[in-house]
Amino acid sequence: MRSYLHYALRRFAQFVLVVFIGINLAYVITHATPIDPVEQSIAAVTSFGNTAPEAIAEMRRSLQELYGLNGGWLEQYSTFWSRVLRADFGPSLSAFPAPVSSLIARALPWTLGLLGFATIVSWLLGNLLGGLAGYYQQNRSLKLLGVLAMALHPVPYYIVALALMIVFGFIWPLLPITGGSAMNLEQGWNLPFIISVAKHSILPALSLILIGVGSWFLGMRSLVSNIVTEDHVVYAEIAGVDPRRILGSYVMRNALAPQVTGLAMSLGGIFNGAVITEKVFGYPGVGTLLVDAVYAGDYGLVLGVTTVSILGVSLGVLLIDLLYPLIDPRVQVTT
Amino acid sequence: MISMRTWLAAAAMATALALPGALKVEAQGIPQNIPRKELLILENPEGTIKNAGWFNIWAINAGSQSNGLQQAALDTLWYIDPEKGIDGAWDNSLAAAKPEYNADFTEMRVKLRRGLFWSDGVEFTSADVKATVDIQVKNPNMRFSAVLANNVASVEAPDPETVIFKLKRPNSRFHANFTVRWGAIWILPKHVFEKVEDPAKFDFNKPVSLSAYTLHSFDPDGKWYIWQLREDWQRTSLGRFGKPGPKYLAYVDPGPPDKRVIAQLNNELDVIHDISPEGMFRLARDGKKSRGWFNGFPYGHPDPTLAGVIFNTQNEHLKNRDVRWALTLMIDVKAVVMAAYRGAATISAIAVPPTGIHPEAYHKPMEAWVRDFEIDTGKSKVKPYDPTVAKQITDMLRPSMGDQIPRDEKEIANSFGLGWWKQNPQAATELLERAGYRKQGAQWMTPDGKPFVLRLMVEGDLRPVMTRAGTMIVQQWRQAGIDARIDVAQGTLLTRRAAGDFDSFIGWSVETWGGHQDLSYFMDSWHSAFVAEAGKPQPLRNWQRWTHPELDKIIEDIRKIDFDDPKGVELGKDYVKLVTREMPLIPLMSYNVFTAMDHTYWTGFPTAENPYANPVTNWGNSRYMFVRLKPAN
Amino acid sequence: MNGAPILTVENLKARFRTKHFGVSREVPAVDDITFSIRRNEIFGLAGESSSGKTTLIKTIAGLVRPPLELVGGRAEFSFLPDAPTLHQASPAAVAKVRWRHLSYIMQASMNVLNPLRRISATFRDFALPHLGGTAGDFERKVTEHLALLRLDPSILDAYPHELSGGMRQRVTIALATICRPDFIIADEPTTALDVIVQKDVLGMIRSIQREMGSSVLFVTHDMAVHAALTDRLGVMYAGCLVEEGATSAVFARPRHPYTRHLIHSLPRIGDDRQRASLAGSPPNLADPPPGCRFHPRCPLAVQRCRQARPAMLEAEPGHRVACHAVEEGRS
Amino acid sequence: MITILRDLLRYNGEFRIGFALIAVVAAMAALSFASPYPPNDVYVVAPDAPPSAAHWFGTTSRGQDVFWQLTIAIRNTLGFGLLVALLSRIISILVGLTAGYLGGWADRILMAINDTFIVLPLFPILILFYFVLRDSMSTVLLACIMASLGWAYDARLIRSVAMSLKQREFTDTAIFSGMKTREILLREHLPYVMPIVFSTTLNNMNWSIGLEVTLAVLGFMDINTPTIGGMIYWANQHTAIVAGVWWWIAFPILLVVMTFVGLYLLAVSMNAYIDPRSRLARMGGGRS
Repeated sequence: MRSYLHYALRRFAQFVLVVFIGINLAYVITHATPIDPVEQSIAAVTSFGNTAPEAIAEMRRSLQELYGLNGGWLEQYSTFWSRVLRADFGPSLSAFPAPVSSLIARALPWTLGLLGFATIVSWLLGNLLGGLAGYYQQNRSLKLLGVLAMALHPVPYYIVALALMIVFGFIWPLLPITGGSAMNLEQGWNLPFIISVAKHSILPALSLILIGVGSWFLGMRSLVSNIVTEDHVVYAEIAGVDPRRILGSYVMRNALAPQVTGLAMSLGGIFNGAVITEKVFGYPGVGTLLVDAVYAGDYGLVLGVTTVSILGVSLGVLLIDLLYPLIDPRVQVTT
Repeated sequence: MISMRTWLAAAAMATALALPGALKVEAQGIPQNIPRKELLILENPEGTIKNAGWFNIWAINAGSQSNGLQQAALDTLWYIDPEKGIDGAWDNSLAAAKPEYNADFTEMRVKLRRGLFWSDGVEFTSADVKATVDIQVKNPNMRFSAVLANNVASVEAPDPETVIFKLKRPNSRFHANFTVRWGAIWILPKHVFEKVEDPAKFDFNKPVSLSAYTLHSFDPDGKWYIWQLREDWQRTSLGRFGKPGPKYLAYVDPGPPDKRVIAQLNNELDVIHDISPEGMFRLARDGKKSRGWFNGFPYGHPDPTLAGVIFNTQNEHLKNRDVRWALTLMIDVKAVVMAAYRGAATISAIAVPPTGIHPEAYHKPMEAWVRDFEIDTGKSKVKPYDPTVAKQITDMLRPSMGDQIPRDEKEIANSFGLGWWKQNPQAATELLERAGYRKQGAQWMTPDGKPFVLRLMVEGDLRPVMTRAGTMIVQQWRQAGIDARIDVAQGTLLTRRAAGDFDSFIGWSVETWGGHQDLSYFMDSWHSAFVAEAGKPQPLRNWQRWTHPELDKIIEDIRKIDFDDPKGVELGKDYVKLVTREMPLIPLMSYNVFTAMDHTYWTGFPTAENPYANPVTNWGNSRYMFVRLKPAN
Repeated sequence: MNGAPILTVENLKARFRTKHFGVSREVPAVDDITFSIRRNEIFGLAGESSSGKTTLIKTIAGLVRPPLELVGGRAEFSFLPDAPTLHQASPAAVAKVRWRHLSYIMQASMNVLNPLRRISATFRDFALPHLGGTAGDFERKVTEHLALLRLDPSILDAYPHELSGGMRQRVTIALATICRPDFIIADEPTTALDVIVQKDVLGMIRSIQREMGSSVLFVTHDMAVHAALTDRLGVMYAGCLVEEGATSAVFARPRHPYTRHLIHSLPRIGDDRQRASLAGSPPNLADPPPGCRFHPRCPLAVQRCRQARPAMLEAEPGHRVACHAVEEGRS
Repeated sequence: MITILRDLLRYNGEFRIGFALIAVVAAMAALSFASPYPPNDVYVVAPDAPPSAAHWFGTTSRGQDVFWQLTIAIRNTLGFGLLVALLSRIISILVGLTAGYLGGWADRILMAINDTFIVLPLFPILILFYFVLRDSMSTVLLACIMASLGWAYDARLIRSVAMSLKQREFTDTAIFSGMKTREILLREHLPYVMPIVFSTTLNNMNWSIGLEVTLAVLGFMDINTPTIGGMIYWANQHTAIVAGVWWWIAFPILLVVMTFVGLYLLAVSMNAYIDPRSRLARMGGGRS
């Protein structure tokens, strides 16, 4: 137990470092820009109507407070952090005066659902098939799968999403290609809505899964083909242990440990994929929100989504790290 | 081996389960649980609305501007149709008559209609109009606060049907603020807003409607809004024209242009706000009952908006009229029109949109002046106008488009415009040289010896057609020896044009009523009093930040004459001559909107043959089409 | 000793075939080997590393998978009479036999226990299908067996990485003997252990073998271990069996020059003579020398040795050797 | 080097396919120098023509020849990938070698930072960069930004190689002979690390090209420079899919997928070649 605590503390420290570096990066990038977010906001707001000079002055004052541009460098920096910690990124420009945090809160469940489902399915499926392919190396259909995985895995998410959209949206229009659910359905735990969400998620999820499965498949296959030659597997075979048990508890499970680490390492990359996939399919998650915020020049929203994605991804990684000892009891001692 | 088969089967099952009923699904892009025959589906061109539950349009920039509110629920005193209108371009909506000014235009008196009711059953009265002014003046951060505070000294409502505006200064065009052209100052419900502590932070959800529809439901993720016809639609201003056809209106985000085309081909989107020309061609070809404003080429509805190259005249290089004219003479407008609209554009050589009643009021009467217009480059004198450009464009189109391209000169003028400035590299060179620029090899150098770099800002895929025009112009400038670059600003174009953070951009600063010859709608804001210093935000709409004493004189003169005074047109012509000489912006063409209407479920849409309204989905004016729509059989 | 052989190996041949970047290679690692093992005896298999010992026992144990392939011959167990080798028997039959009749203590036993499973789980995986009974019965049996080997039952809750090397090896022996098998293959079980632990483990193997009456095929390159433990001894060189006989007889009178070298290179107390070291190194099995494979290093080699493979002949009753010199009486 | 190439070509199917794909792609890029059309100009040929003898891959709605436009686009895209890969190699070699060689606290700190960059979602950060830099975001600047974000994964690989090198005898010899750390790393260790550097270069190119395409398609790139992503961007602008101008989308996608798969296969086969197991098998001494 103590060693687990030690391990957990170390992982937590790494998490804090990721968040610290990531969010500082965001801070530096946004503050190194020649653009003045306040003037930008004022320009955006006034571009829709004749606004009196007094009104502009008033607006400038309140925006300067909101963006924490008052005071010295240190004060600005600490205001920024206190805002991040309170998840308060001020009002969105493109949806003024709705707070950025409420927009993100609305989009986040969509992304979590899509990303979580696609990641879990592709991880499980890829590892299952890859494990089988590594174990039954002569099987033809598994070999074919390997070739497919090799051809699909290096292709970027956008291309796969676009191809899926063309095939299933235009050429062979089976599935909805835009939105998160059908119109005029009550959002909530009712069957028509859930079915509709599932239908709308198929193509975005599929584009994430197709690529994901490929990469897990290839990784698992090579891991397994190494593990089957390891002594404990050979030994279990000699012992006449049930082959299914060997495949499950001796080969797959042992190969899973590095794949869990791999999952943690690639979470950021998968999130990148989700951003673009959401945009292609008009899925109402944070990816679409981010791209639209850039198009709309919504400073607070871009910063907010970036910060939340850094936090979210690092939290996901932390969670995986903390669960990792369940898969591999050795880490408590060795790290 | 057997066990491996089991594994594979399990994996296959898992895959199949991940695609529930994949094989039986159809693309279901229409609202559920509403009979399709009672539903009109329109595109909300703003796309996905981020704070979907916000309906307080009087708060700055908040919520959607075209989620249906503008056509289904809002109303104000007057409307001017960009086309002919149902009963003339001018419509007294909440007002019973045209505005009455006193002699020196410092007071405006309005008579209101009676018997109109808000959707919650409260009667509409002059108190609502007064509250609209008072609340926005009292809360300076609201949408129309500034314009009202600047103009209105006080507003009185002596009886339920009379409103008297006392103005701070003479202003013969004050009523324009309450006259819908796209939008205007909408009337707010006093009985709702008077209970609200901070009206700028009030979301107005669910909105109380003054027009024929009320909110039925909306997507918290901002992808769709559904409005339902009021039981008491007769107690609204639209009731005068009979019962609106559609019982339900859905304003939806159908996605990017290609998805819009697919949606209409599947009869899931009755009115597309705008698409690319290629998308329009596809719809015209494959959509059995889809059509645009024109039944054939050039399809699009010409908005009373002049698309052009807007110069930042505070820019070092662009201060100089010779440089601006040189840049104009480097352009071959035929190539621009082909690139942008594939020829489907209405060109204009002068800074007035070639649409609505303007060709009759300005373009045709001034054709002779334009032909004789002369530029002195210092080395030579040229008459830059080429009256045959529109005809040349039709000649270019005819081989591929065939008989849908008109041959009749009148028809050509109607859909393609008249002439434009002829591309003249020689004159351009002479003008630039007079301005102190020198050509070094193929590259123009500025007077201080640096390469002449010029950025042209475009919106990217938010406005594909304008982006293409910009790309073509940049190419022509580059070929003429200027280091021209395209600058894709996406949505930040609005911000940057206001901030003056550009060299030049493709867009518009000339917007007119369309159905009325008065130019003050845009011109009044061009007065030098409103021009911001470099680096400060420029208020609507003088984006070129251009000032001229003669212009100020014209504007001041217009303020002193009545809206319908024929002298207005003469002053307008003076404006055209001045702007032609000075070229603060290069006029290109009308902003043609490829609004595609599917006649499968509804008939009676406004078209070029029956121009009673503008069909674009984001204009408040387009509400008039609801009363003319009939279910198709 | 009761005479019926529990394992009969006849003309067994196996080879490795590999192909990497176009370089293909055939390595005849088990080349025509014949011998047998009787019930209740410990048979030692000696030879330098990469002389084919491990491959031979893998082939005997039916662990033939690419790149290793069976070429011919048989290795028949008396408890599985109709199959020429385990490799060719039906998987169901093999599964029944394994661990119940045939168990294995592996080389590098540090790594033979699944690092991610508790010891108790490994016991269950390996032995439960053979022993059957309720979970309680099984647990009792395991505990009793551990007690027999003087192991603390608390190790069942441990993960392998929590145990020392020697402890892991003892656990492996307990695991290999829990089903009281007829035949145990032990491949270098003590190599990685320090001398004291090694002695302890050898004693453990000896006592459990005596207790259960099993046969053991004990493989090690360490001749001292053979001397101390085994009843009979086979010596391998470059994939071939070169000498086989009772351990005492072989040690008393090693016939093959290679055996002689192995035995003489053992350190002896009080003997500080300079021992003659063997010239050269073991041959590359991918390209073995013709004739007797030992001839390049053999002090007695003559022309015939370079051309013809010597046959395995009985030099004395129960003591066979493959050497032209012995055959000709030169040795 | 040539013999390695020959061996790989002769005996490794994956390498052969990868090599063929990349050869085609590289040939396309090389052809750009022979293009009859200026790469940035539009409406130089009749628009919307389907593939024909005159225009092999058809023409775009912008009046560009798809084939020749592709040649310059793939050249710029490959160039971009190479630039990112080369720049990021510098960082990953530096970090990997230093961490692996020094070990201890230096290693822990470097790896903590390294892991941070592995975990961070880079796409939002890149978008943030674009957002604040806007049109000052040139291709070269983007390459520099991506290089400074995309080195971490490979630094870890290089570190593990460096750690194993540290155990070897020649390192001790070098230390005893008085070489400085920098010299040891550069003269003794770098040559051993080069093969893995080479294969990570290929993977890194895939990564950066993938991001470039994605950013360009969204319009978050300098669209004055033709690239593969830029071509798809313009095709989307002209709704090429619904307009039926499929060749404008299909050929760039085909070519870029060839690039991805080709680079990936080269990296994989390169790795198999470097892998000690297979090397051992090649050199003989297959253990029994």
